[in-house]
Amino acid sequence: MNDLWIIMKNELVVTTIIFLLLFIKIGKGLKNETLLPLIQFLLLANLLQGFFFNKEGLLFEGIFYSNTLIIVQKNILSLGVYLISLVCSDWLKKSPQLPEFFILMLSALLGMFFMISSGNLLMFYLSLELATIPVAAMANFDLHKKVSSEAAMKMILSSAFSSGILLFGISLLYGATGTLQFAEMSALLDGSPLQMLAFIFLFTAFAFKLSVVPFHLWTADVYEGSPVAVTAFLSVISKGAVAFILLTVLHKVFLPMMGIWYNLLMILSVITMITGNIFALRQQNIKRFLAFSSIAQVGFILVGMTNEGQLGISSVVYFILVYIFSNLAAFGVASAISSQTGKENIDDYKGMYRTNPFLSWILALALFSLAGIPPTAGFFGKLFLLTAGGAKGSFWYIGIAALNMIISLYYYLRVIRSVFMDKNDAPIEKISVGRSATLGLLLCGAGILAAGLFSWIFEYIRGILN
Amino acid sequence: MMEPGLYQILFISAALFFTGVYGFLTRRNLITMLMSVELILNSVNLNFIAFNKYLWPQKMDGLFFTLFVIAIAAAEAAVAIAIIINLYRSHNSIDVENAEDLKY
Amino acid sequence: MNLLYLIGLPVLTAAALLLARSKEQVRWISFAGSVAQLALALALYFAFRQERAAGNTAAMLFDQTWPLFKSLHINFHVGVDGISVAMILLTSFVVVSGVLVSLNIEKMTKEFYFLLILLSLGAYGFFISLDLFVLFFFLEIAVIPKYLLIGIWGSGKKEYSANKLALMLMGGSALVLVGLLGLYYASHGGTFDLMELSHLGIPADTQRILFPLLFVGFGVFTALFPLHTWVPDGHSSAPTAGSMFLAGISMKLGGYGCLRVAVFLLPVGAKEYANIIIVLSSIAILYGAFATMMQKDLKYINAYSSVSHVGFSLLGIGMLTHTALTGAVLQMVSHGLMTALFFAVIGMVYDRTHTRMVNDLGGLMKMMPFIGTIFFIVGLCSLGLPGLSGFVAEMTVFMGSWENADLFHRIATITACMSIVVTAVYILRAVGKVMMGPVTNPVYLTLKDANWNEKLAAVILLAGILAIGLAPFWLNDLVRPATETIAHQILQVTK
Amino acid sequence: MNGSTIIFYLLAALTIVCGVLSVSTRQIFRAAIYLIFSLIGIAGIYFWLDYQFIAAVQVVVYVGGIVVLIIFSIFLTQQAGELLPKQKIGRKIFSVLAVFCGFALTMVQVYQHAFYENDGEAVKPVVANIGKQMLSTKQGGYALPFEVVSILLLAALVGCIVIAISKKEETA
Amino acid sequence: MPSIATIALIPLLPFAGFVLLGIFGRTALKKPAGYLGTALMLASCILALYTAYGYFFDFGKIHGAYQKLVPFQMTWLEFSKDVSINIGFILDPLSAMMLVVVTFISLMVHIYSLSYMKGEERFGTYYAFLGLFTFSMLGLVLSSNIFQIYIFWELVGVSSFLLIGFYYDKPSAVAACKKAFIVTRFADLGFLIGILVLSYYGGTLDFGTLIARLTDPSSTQMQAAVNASFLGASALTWGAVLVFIGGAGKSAMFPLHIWLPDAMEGPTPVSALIHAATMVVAGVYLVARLFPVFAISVPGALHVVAYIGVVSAMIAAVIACTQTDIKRVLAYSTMSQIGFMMFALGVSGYGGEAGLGYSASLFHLFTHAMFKALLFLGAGSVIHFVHSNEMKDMGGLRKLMPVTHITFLIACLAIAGVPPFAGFFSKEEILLAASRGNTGIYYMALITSGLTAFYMFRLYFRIFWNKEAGHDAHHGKEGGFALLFPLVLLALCAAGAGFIPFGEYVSSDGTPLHSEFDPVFSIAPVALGVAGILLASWFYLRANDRADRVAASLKGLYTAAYNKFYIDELYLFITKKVLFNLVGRPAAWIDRNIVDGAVNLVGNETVAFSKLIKKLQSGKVQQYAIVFLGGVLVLAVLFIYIWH
Repeated sequence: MNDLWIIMKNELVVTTIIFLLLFIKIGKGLKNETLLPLIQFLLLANLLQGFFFNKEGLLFEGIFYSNTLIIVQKNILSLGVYLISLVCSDWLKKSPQLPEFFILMLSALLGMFFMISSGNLLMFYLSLELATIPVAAMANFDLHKKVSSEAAMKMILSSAFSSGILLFGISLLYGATGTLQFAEMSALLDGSPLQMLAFIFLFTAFAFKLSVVPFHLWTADVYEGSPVAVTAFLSVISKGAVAFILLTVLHKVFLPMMGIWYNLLMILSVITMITGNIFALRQQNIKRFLAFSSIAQVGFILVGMTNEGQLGISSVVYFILVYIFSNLAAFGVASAISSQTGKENIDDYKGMYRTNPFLSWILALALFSLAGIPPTAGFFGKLFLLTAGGAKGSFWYIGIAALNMIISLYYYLRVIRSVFMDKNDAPIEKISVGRSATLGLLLCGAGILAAGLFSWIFEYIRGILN
Repeated sequence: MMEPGLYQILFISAALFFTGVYGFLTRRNLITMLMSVELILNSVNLNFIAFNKYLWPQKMDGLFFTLFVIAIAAAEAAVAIAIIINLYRSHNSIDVENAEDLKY
Repeated sequence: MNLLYLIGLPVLTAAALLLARSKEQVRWISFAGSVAQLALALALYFAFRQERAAGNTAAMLFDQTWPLFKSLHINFHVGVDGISVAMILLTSFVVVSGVLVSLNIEKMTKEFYFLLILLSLGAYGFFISLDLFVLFFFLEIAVIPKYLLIGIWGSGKKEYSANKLALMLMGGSALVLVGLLGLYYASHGGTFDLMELSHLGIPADTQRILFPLLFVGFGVFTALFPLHTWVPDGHSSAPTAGSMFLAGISMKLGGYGCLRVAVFLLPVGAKEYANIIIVLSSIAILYGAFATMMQKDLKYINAYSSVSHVGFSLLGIGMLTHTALTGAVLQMVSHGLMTALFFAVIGMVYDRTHTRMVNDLGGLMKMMPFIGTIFFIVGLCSLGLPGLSGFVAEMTVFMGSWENADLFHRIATITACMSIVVTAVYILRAVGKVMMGPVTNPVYLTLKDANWNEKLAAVILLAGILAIGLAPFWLNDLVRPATETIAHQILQVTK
Repeated sequence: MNGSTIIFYLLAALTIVCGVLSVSTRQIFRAAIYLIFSLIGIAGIYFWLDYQFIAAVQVVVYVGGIVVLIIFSIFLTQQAGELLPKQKIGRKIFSVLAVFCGFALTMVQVYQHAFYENDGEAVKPVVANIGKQMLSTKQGGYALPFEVVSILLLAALVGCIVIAISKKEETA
Repeated sequence: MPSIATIALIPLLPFAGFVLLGIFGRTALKKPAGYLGTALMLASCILALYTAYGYFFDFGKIHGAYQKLVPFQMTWLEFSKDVSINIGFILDPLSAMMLVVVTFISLMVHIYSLSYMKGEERFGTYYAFLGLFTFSMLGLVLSSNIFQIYIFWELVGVSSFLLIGFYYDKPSAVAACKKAFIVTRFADLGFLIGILVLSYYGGTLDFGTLIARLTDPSSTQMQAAVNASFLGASALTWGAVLVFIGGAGKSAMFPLHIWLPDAMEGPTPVSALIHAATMVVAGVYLVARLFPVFAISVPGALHVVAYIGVVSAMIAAVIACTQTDIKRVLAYSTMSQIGFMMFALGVSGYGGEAGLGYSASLFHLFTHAMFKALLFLGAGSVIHFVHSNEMKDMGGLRKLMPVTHITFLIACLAIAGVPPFAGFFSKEEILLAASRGNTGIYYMALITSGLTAFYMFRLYFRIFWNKEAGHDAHHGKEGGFALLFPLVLLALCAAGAGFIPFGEYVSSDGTPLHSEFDPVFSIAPVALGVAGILLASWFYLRANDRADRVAASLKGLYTAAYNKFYIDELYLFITKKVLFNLVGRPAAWIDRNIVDGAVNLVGNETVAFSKLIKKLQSGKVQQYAIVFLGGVLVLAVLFIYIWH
């Protein structure tokens, strides 16, 4: 029973922080200027504790389990949340409900932690909802903006619909196997049509969360309407978490049905990459643009997931780490600009390099990483994903993926071109980036470079699996 | 007329499920869409209970699942309604087609 | 000789650039860095010769390996043979002169030099890496600096050109990537190591699939017809140093890749697709030359002529004989030096007259004898005059091509030979219009000849051209053993 | 055909018919009422299945909680007596088609599936058993999910408060 | 035997001049450029004479025959074990003779230019170019390797380009130098392919080995070369003909001669050096160098040489009769004389008496160099004096320029074949060889030699007689010592060179050939020559309209000849209309619109497609749900029923 405290340490810490914030809210209203650093400190503490005193183990008879890989995944998510609190600090400072915002965000994070650790469909479902419903509320945090509530509405309704289908799938699966435990279920899967139907119903919930085409349609609208911090959270943390659990589900639970999900992932990844890219081509709003780009990135993640071996898992986990750095850097820049000037259009960025070289370089670095250009880590990430995806020797498949990299490069370069090359008589004025936002952006930039060039990071992730 | 059993209940629940889906797809009022979602969730609950009763009675997995789904449905409905009301304030309407600023 | 210096030096230079405070500092740091590169490359050359003279006949010298991604069997494996050394020498020459001619850049000086140095880093890394993963890494590193150089400091429809260049090159590297992954899996053992892969004997069917991917992928970089269209636009829009790097270094990455990766590792594929390569490159040679004849912009002239000239090295590769392969490498080196010098001179002319239109220019020899002379010499090199590097390379290609005795190869060779006449036509047309004849614009009468930095840049490149042209044996001796290894691979397949 | 069967089919009919009416009527209050009846029908089925506790929860939470919440929100947002707007006919056709296909597909799969026949000893779904297991951390215990749900409810509460209540700060 | 350094210095001294003057000729060495260049040339000439003397009279002859000596050879570029470009020196009668000719004429031109080019802005550069040319030419004649010849061949071409285009601000000069380079380049293409063919079958690029292998019917190489055939001719024939095409280009043989008249745009001393005495005979030299292969293995190719030679000689002579620019007349005359040399080679056999044509050809080369250089330098002197190239601006200059007049007359007599001047002997031998080899060619040659006398004296009379000199001409002065000294020296040579027993030294197989003088045979050519002179004097000694009347009566022929038989126009048509408009323009167009267009199309279509499908993202959450549901169902059906 003593193990409980250690094995569930991450969750307990997050819960503690949630309650701490609750008390702060209920008690004296602290000003944002003092509160935000405090929260950032707490998040940093949360991140750091994840590196120490970890223990693998099962709790509650397998409902909850933890191992080194899961701890790494949780740390990646904690890192992401910490970075969000830094890079979006300009927006957060202005938010009138700062503690509530973080209560919700941490609840969602907690949900993700539980989700990654869940060993049971019930637990999985509950934590999925815990990771979703607060985010929907957060999407509405730009209370004075019409689009914000529209985004929240779209999100809550879509996810309700999606979880309805998920539940239906779970119920069928329950009927067909009689268990909700992952560990027991795997042996009971025989690939009968009903199970397949159930699996597809179940899978669509993951697909919905990950914004896999054709279940992606909510993504862009929600990203565009939500506050930047929420968009960042949605596009990075929640995607990462779902990708992690999907890895587990596919590679552990549904391994007997691999023949099916291999093809499924292959088809969906191709459609996803192409659709995401083609839509991203014509976007003007930077958040919407990043939404579609992240859809395309998900296509790549799926490519890596098709590999059922260790390479598949490690490349996906590694890519998500890289993706967190890259996407958060991009969102950080977008947040800094939109919170100070309200401009979110790519055309507004024209000539920005003259006035804001720092932001421009960070943005460039981020976009290059997203495009998979060396020496950024995105290059390595993409390459490992493709390496994993090509393991079955299907050249056309990685060929399509590689060609999609070109399309994506086209639109990433469009932004770069606006920032660096286009002339503009009235570029965005000099933006004073706050200290913590600068720190966040620098951390992201360093991460983008270091995660690739320091090969031991990938090796470490890979090493866990042995 | 057949003796009621698992398949009958599954039929009911599936029918209810797709009725809810139909409502979700066609209702333009956000609150009625929410009501459709409730139908969907209830059909799932029915499924769980039926499976628990007829196939796997040794444990109460289905029953508990149902309980938790009901709890979550409540939470989801609460947040959804809050969002809808907020939307109503800014749009003066809860017609889903009036909230389509975000597109393409 | 530690090959890591070649990577470390540009990195250090770039880091120093980041710390630089003024434009002057930036210029001197880059200049010093590039001179150091040159010195290093020369040191490498002599060390290499010494090692060979001492009887070391290993295929790759100075090779070193560090594990990079151990679980994927990816190592940081570097080493050089004669071809790499030649390419490294070429790169260092072009870098020094590129830095020199752009000393007058005022716009975003620091960024400009940073990108130049980054580009050189990519090139050095590419030429020394023996692990395909690392090779690919460096190949792609070199793309974005080109994009930015053209897009920011370019002229004309620069955004369009920059985009086109970046996308086509990335398209090429996407193909390369697929090919590399194919090799990785074809090798079962899962290795990216070039030398290991070369011993594996990849099944013929796999080679048939992979060869076109790799060859076309690298071919895009080196303007393989009909995927060359980024060349004219990219070159013409780029700033002077950008064009020099693009044509002098970047296009060589592709040729080197074709040879070192595609042909060396996939000899069966090379054998089977050789005729297609020959047809394409013959077309490129002649068609590029004819297209050049009609160009009015000096940069377009040189860009199209590059298409034609690079065709020679692809032709050499397609011919697959030892001599032809040697010729291909020589042509790469020669073309790199020559075309860089050509662009440098065009840049000098443009800086003064603010036009590159052949018809607007005239009689410049009178005001700028130095520039005129260099222009003329490089033109002569381009049309293959003995004593200059172009001749040596082209003749080697021709001789090598002629070793294939059947009619098809003969016709291709003769087609290629025919370009020496067409080349003469367009080069003399350009020289005649621009440098000779009456002065067309009285404004030109006040123009000044080259500055010291421009002169020095030109002289450095010219020295390279003459060193090869007058005494080709040193380069030939350097390259031949290396190409022999490749030719040997092909020969084995034939047996 | 015995009484139990008749009751079952009556309940089934009530559930489905009210469900269908709930999604098709153009008067929003009636829709809510039909929903209540449909939910009650489901509660009846639970009862019929001997799952009294669940039936009770269903009535209390749904009929007493969620639907009331819905009705309140209708009050808040709806101009009285207005008919609901009509949906475009194309959308309706598509929806019917999709829904019918989905239903058919599901039912075909369900009927074709040979469900595992289990005759192990059943656990009685009585309140005592449920309560014990709910808070147990042992085999089959649901203490952890319970906690998760409680956090979820807390978060939902916080979210609701922020979104729905903080009108004042917005105008300020 | 002289040391290697001695031989090496012969070409390297002019090269040193080129390098020094090329770099410093504008600045530090501008003033003394001429003296420096001349001094180096003088040294080179002395060394050449020393070497040639040594070769002919000391070490060259072994066992009664002159040997091919290769005192020095180094590998320059290795293609394979056997095939490599070697840079080396070959010493045989041919190269020794050429060394003398080249250095001597070049020295004369150097000296002449000291005065002629005085005051030029690019005086230093001029001497640099002269040095480069001389170096290239010497390198060419010393080549021991067929590829080495090609190398220097090209260098000769480019230095010719530089010298023709020396007045680069004159558009006509620019056009001329381009034309010269491109036309010869075109011919060089043939040469190059010829080299490829010969080296492929010969398995070597070395002259000695190559000739040995390709003249020995039992060698495997020879058999392979004879057996491989293409379009009905053996590979060896093709190789020989292609090589000859290269020679024909440089030597301005019909139809590749069009560059030569235009090349007169260069400074006149340059014309004397390049376009009269040295470069233009490179083609003859080339054929002579490979003569054993031609004569023994591919007589067919030798016939081609003969006919091309004689046709060129005749056409050029006809055209020369109508030109009014004195340098152009000389240019066509040069072409005609080289035609003589060519067909002399063409009718020759290998070895012994049969090789008479070979010796005659080279003898003519030798004498022609003297008198043609003299003619050009004389013409330069005249042009210097009247500042015009046109005959109409001249006349009656004999008293004003006595030295020029006399020397010019000697040269004219020599070229007209009047005994005892040099041209008589060499031409006599050629005609003799032709009469033995091919009577058709002999008669054509006979007529041509008559024409030669006619147009040369037409030129002579119109310059120095015809009418009285204009008034402004009286103020001019004939050039100084530097200008006249070469004239006198060359005139002496032109008068006396014919007495050299040339065949003793230079013959096809190295063994001395004793040529006997046959006065009977000489009657016909001499008579024809005298007739030509008389005819010319009848037309042109005094100003009259006889020539115009005759021209009018032969209108068609005259106009055609005056317009050089429209060959230039034909070339213009082929290049402008066919190459530029039908090949170049379409190629450029295709590249911009089709190849590049395809690339752009891909990009544009992607963007357009992106616009097209934007409706999918409609912003309607219910539509999203329909798509969602549709996706689920499609996937389910796909995986349950289709893709188990």
